[in-house]
Amino acid sequence: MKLEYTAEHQAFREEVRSWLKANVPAEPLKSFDTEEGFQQHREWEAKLYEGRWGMITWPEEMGGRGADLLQWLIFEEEYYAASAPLRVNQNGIFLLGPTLMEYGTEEQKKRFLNGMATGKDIWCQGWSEPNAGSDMAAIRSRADLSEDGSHYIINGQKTWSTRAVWADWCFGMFRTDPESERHRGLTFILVPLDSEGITVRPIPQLDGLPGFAEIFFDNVKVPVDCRLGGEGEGWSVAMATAGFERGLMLRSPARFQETAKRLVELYKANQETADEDPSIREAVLRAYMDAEAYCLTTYQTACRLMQGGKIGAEASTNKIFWSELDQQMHATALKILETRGELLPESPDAGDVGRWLDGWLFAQSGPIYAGTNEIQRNIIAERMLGMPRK
Amino acid sequence: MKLEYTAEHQAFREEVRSWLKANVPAEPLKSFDTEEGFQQHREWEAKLYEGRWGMITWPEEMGGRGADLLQWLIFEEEYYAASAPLRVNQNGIFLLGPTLMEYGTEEQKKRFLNGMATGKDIWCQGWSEPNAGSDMAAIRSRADLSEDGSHYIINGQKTWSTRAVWADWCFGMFRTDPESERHRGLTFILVPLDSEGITVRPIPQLDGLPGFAEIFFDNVKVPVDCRLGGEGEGWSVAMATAGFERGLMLRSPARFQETAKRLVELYKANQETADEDPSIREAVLRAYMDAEAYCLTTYQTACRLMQGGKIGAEASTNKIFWSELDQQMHATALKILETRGELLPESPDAGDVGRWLDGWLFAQSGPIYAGTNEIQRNIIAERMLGMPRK
Amino acid sequence: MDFTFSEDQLLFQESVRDFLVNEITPDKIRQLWETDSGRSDELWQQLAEMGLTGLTVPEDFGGLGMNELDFVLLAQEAGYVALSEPLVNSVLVATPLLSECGNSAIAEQWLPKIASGEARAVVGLAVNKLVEDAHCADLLLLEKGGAIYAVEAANASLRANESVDPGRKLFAVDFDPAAAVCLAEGGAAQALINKALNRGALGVAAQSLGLAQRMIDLSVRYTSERKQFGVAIGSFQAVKHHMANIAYKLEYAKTPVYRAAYDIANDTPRADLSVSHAKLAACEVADLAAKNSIQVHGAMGYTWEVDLHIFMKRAWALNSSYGTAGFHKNRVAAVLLADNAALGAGATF
Amino acid sequence: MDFTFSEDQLLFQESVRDFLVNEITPDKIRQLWETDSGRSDELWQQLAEMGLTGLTVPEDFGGLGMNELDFVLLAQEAGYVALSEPLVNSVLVATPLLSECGNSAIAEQWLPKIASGEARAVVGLAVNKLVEDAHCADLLLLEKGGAIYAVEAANASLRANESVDPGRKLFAVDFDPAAAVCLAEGGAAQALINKALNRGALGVAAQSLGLAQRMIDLSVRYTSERKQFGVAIGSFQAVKHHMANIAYKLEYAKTPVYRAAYDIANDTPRADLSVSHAKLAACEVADLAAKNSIQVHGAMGYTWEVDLHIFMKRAWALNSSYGTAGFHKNRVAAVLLADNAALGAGATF
Repeated sequence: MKLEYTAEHQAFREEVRSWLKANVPAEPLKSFDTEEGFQQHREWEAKLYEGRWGMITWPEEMGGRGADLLQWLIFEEEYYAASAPLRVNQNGIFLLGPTLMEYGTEEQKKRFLNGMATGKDIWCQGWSEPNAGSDMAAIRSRADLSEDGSHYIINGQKTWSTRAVWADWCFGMFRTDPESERHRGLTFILVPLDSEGITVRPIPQLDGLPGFAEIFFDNVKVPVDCRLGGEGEGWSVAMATAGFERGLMLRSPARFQETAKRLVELYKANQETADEDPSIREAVLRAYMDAEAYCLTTYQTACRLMQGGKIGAEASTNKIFWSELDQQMHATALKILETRGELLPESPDAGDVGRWLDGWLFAQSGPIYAGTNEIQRNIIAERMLGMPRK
Repeated sequence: MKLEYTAEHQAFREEVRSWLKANVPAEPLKSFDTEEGFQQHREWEAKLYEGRWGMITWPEEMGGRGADLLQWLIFEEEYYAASAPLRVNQNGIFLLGPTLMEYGTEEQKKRFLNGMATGKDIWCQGWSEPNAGSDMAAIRSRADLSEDGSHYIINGQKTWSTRAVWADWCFGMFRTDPESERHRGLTFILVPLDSEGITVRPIPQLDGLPGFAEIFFDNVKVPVDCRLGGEGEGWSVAMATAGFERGLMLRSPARFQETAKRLVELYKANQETADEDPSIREAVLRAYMDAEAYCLTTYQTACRLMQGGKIGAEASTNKIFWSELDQQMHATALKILETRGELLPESPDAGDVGRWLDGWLFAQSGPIYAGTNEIQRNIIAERMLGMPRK
Repeated sequence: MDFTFSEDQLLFQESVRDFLVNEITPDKIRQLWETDSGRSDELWQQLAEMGLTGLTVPEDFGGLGMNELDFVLLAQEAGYVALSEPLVNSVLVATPLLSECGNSAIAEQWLPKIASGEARAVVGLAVNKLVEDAHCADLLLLEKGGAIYAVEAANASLRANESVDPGRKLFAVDFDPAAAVCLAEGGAAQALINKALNRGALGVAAQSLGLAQRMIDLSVRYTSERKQFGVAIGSFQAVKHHMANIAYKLEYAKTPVYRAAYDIANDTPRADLSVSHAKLAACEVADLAAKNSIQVHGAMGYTWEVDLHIFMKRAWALNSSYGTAGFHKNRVAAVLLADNAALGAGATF
Repeated sequence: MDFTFSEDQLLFQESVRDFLVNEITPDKIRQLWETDSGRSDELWQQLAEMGLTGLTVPEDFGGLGMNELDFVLLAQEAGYVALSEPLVNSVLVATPLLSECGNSAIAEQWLPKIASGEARAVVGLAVNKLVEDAHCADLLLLEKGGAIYAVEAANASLRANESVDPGRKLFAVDFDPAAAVCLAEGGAAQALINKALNRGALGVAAQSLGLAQRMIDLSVRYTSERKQFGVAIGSFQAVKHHMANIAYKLEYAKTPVYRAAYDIANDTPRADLSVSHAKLAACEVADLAAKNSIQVHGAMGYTWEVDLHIFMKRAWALNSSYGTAGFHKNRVAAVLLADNAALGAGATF
């Protein structure tokens, strides 16, 4: 065990920091759940790509830096500390990208990875269906191979597709064997969202913005070379993606540590009134420690993976921990803000409310998406502890 | 709504108070989980009976005062405020007593109620069996009617029988129809514990004292006039008992309000160190309010019952509320006591620890016995909220 | 000693509930969100016709002459439908303040109009910083520098703020004391302000009970219908227990709220304590109801389309209104930690 | 940057675990409860032979010359079996204190005997009020009036206290400073005392991790075997979630404990903070493990007969040892609320 950064790490951190200092927009971008903000974020992705900071863990030949997980964590720390924009293409670069590298043909890699990296193609995912939320194996949307074998004809409906409203491509699973059940007979297919027969219906989220959408497929033709992996092998391809999703990449400790830091500052600035409610001080201390613990455990996992270990139940323990932490921190901030906590930040009398309310609304999704925390607890009990399934 | 006591109530309160003041032993009795303490408590029951304070809600002709529920609550308030001894015969007077009055023959009432009231016969219950804890309908102990119909022959085993070690009688359910399943074919029978064939094996509880026991029945002969209600009707008789058990009688708000009061006093006496941990002040405030709320809701229920209402889901909501409150209060007290919290009160350096540790150990049983809190939550969800069973 | 409501009180609750549930549907709420004022004169007139706007107006002024205890169950129903019209604050805060302020001219001028539904009065206390529904008020009763002023709408300048709850309309209000009537100053004002705060907190508490109940009802229905893994998700024990946890805590929040209503109506010495307990307990259960309800709704609960958010946001927004949790905890602590505090068994009533 | 243990450290943990699990069975623990001292010389000798008693004794004095980081996993295993021999405090607190106290005569006299298992040393800090295992110590290192004294057993008078945990032996200790060696006073003593407190707290934290794991293991086994309503109760979602809640929190208590061990071993400036975080997190998860484990054990968990209580009571008893939660929260708060505190992303290491 050695809990110190190497000189190389320090130098890398400096490099990230100075690039971000020079490039992070002074004015925060608009929400990428608005059309204008989406465009702004797409441009930011392009700028990141130019600096080779778009996906540093990708190989150099794909525009990355072949960074290891520790460098990734350092990058993220600097990224969040600099309040750099959120990643509008996170589904592409973090989920589909690594999956493509593992399962894609050479041609597919060439075709898709660059557009993804540059922000030209923004990807959304097509996992859930109206009756297949936590139960992904209940997918019913069909992809039928044409008689000549040249394309699939897709029919059905996907839902909860984040940022699908202005995205360019969708990746997801479709049932290619109509006789099949559960996780057999599913195929992983990449679909251009401007295809004929596609209707995207925005779903307004808690803040009223169309953060996700339903996607309807009505005889949508997709060339067979848009299939990732073999026909009927969608489940194992998807599981690789889900593994990444639930892993550490999307839930950087840095994000929660910066929130904890802002919470401590908010508490200090309002300590006199906040201390009327002893649960606030308690919650602030806990938030700081939990964010630290999340960072420590992530570093431990990263080191373990770098030494050849595999992701185990961390996917589920992490999910519960960060999502509850995030909710808790935002709830505490709103308490500290007292009556101004309910105000939208643009309100003239909102004062120092910052983005806490937005963050609070967003934090509501944490315990729900990517497998509810109830599902995660089942997984921990059954797979990690070996408790009886039925 | 009128939240004031009548002059009559006030007078009654005064009467209780002065009797208790004159009669409650100056020295606390020993634990009734010891043989000596059991005897002391039996004598206390006799003294209560002499003063007609043993079971004030019983009719006057049975040694009670025909008190209504409000008087009962007032009595309990004074009883706990005076730190009067716990009731060693609570299973008899609160559970079996009312059931006997409802289901017993005149002869049975005459035979059993007086001995119960005077403390001559201390009762324990025989509900649970090794494989029928929360699932009472899984009872397997058998009572076979003799050929001449004069007595039952009981075989089997009961467990978790509180205070059975020195008790005189046991009441419980036995399977009289060997072909029957679940809650059919069960019969409610009263069994003298000095019968031949009975073995009582003490079970030491967390504090090491034999607070409950297993009872083994090996061809135990019990006269048929010890049956309460009809043969095979045990379930409905028992349910009446369970209703009382889970009702308000055994869990007086007074008990928790006195604990909350002592907790506030402990906090005040140790405030400087206690305030290092903000969760303590929070917990103390909460304890007081929750104990108040428990009192308020109990008064509301009592008033509703006196106006002809029926006990509904209160049985389950109460159970969860008081048992969690009790645990919480004791946990907080032990935190306030810091390192001396782990000491047995007789220890020379225990200082002001009082009975908090004993209370903490006892509080562990709250969420478990008389139907675990998980079972109670199921009941609330299914019966009160109408959620689907499966 | 009788801790139950009268037949009349329960019947009134029932008829108000029937009216509100039929009129203030989620669809109607969404329609009102789209309007400028977010308020409906027609609805206000209907409430007036039922006697609600004049419930606490003395009979001499055309009201029903009832009290806070008569209204508490109705405030609960207003919470159940997330009513946005300023009824609860009008009945519980503005009307009693007008009645008790000692300025009979103002009272005589406004109370009959309030009872008839012709005029609306709102109260702005410093503790709330902003004033709810100032835009639809004819009369504003405003705390400023420790005094209370009656300000006619024309003399108040409003600056609109937006709440997370689209049904709430909040305004910073400015006025020239010279163009207003000072109703009370000094100790008299402090006493009135404290009463107004208690009544407002009672209103928040009662509405929170209704909100919690509504979220339970929506969630139970949703989870009984929604299937996953081949069964209704409401049959999963984790989902049941999320709901049971709200339900049992709600039972222990109701009685403190009812006691607080009684204590205010009867001006008992324990009213501050009762109100603080009531508000803490009721807001906490509404908070829990929001948390657990969105969780059992899954992704649906995170949308604008499903009705749940109407009630969640109201619960969140009301939480700090009329005194934060910290404020009320402090009031409870002051009583508990006082020398010779009357605590323990027998000290409740 | 490497946040993993070495092969050697993991192998040592494994062999110690095997030994402890085989030797310190619940039956053995119950036997020891019945003895006067509650301690076993034979067991101590076995621990010595494995090198454990001398683990932190410098090699020059016959020890292994290892540090707190080498020991933390072993302390966790000691917690797993609820070891009552004073190993953890000897290795983590007494030995380093002797090594660092600056009195080489005392160190030379005692350290070899500690390494060989011939002698036992215990430490009594004011924060703990009572001294653990004073009855089986040959040497007592005692804080008194801000100074630290080395007291031979013959010069100490003991008054026994009883803990809820029959495996813990606690004593009020009196001694005449004139018949003792003063090891340090003033600032030097304060520094030693703070280090001893940190090391003791680390020991408590590490043991708490082991205790939590043991309670999970016992509960998972019990609920997998025990049937109700025709199925193993471990198949109920409520039971699963009780266990999952311990398990996921345990993962986030381990790394703070390991960091604390590293920070003490490397004497980093953040050691106070790391230790306080570690102890808070680990004690909290052990507390939760006790609460949820007794619940899923049902009435069985409430008995003396089932093994669970051995571990529950140890967890409860250790909770306030080497600084209460309040003490450690205060230390964390002092860092967080300081001007220019280094917080946020990138500030951890």
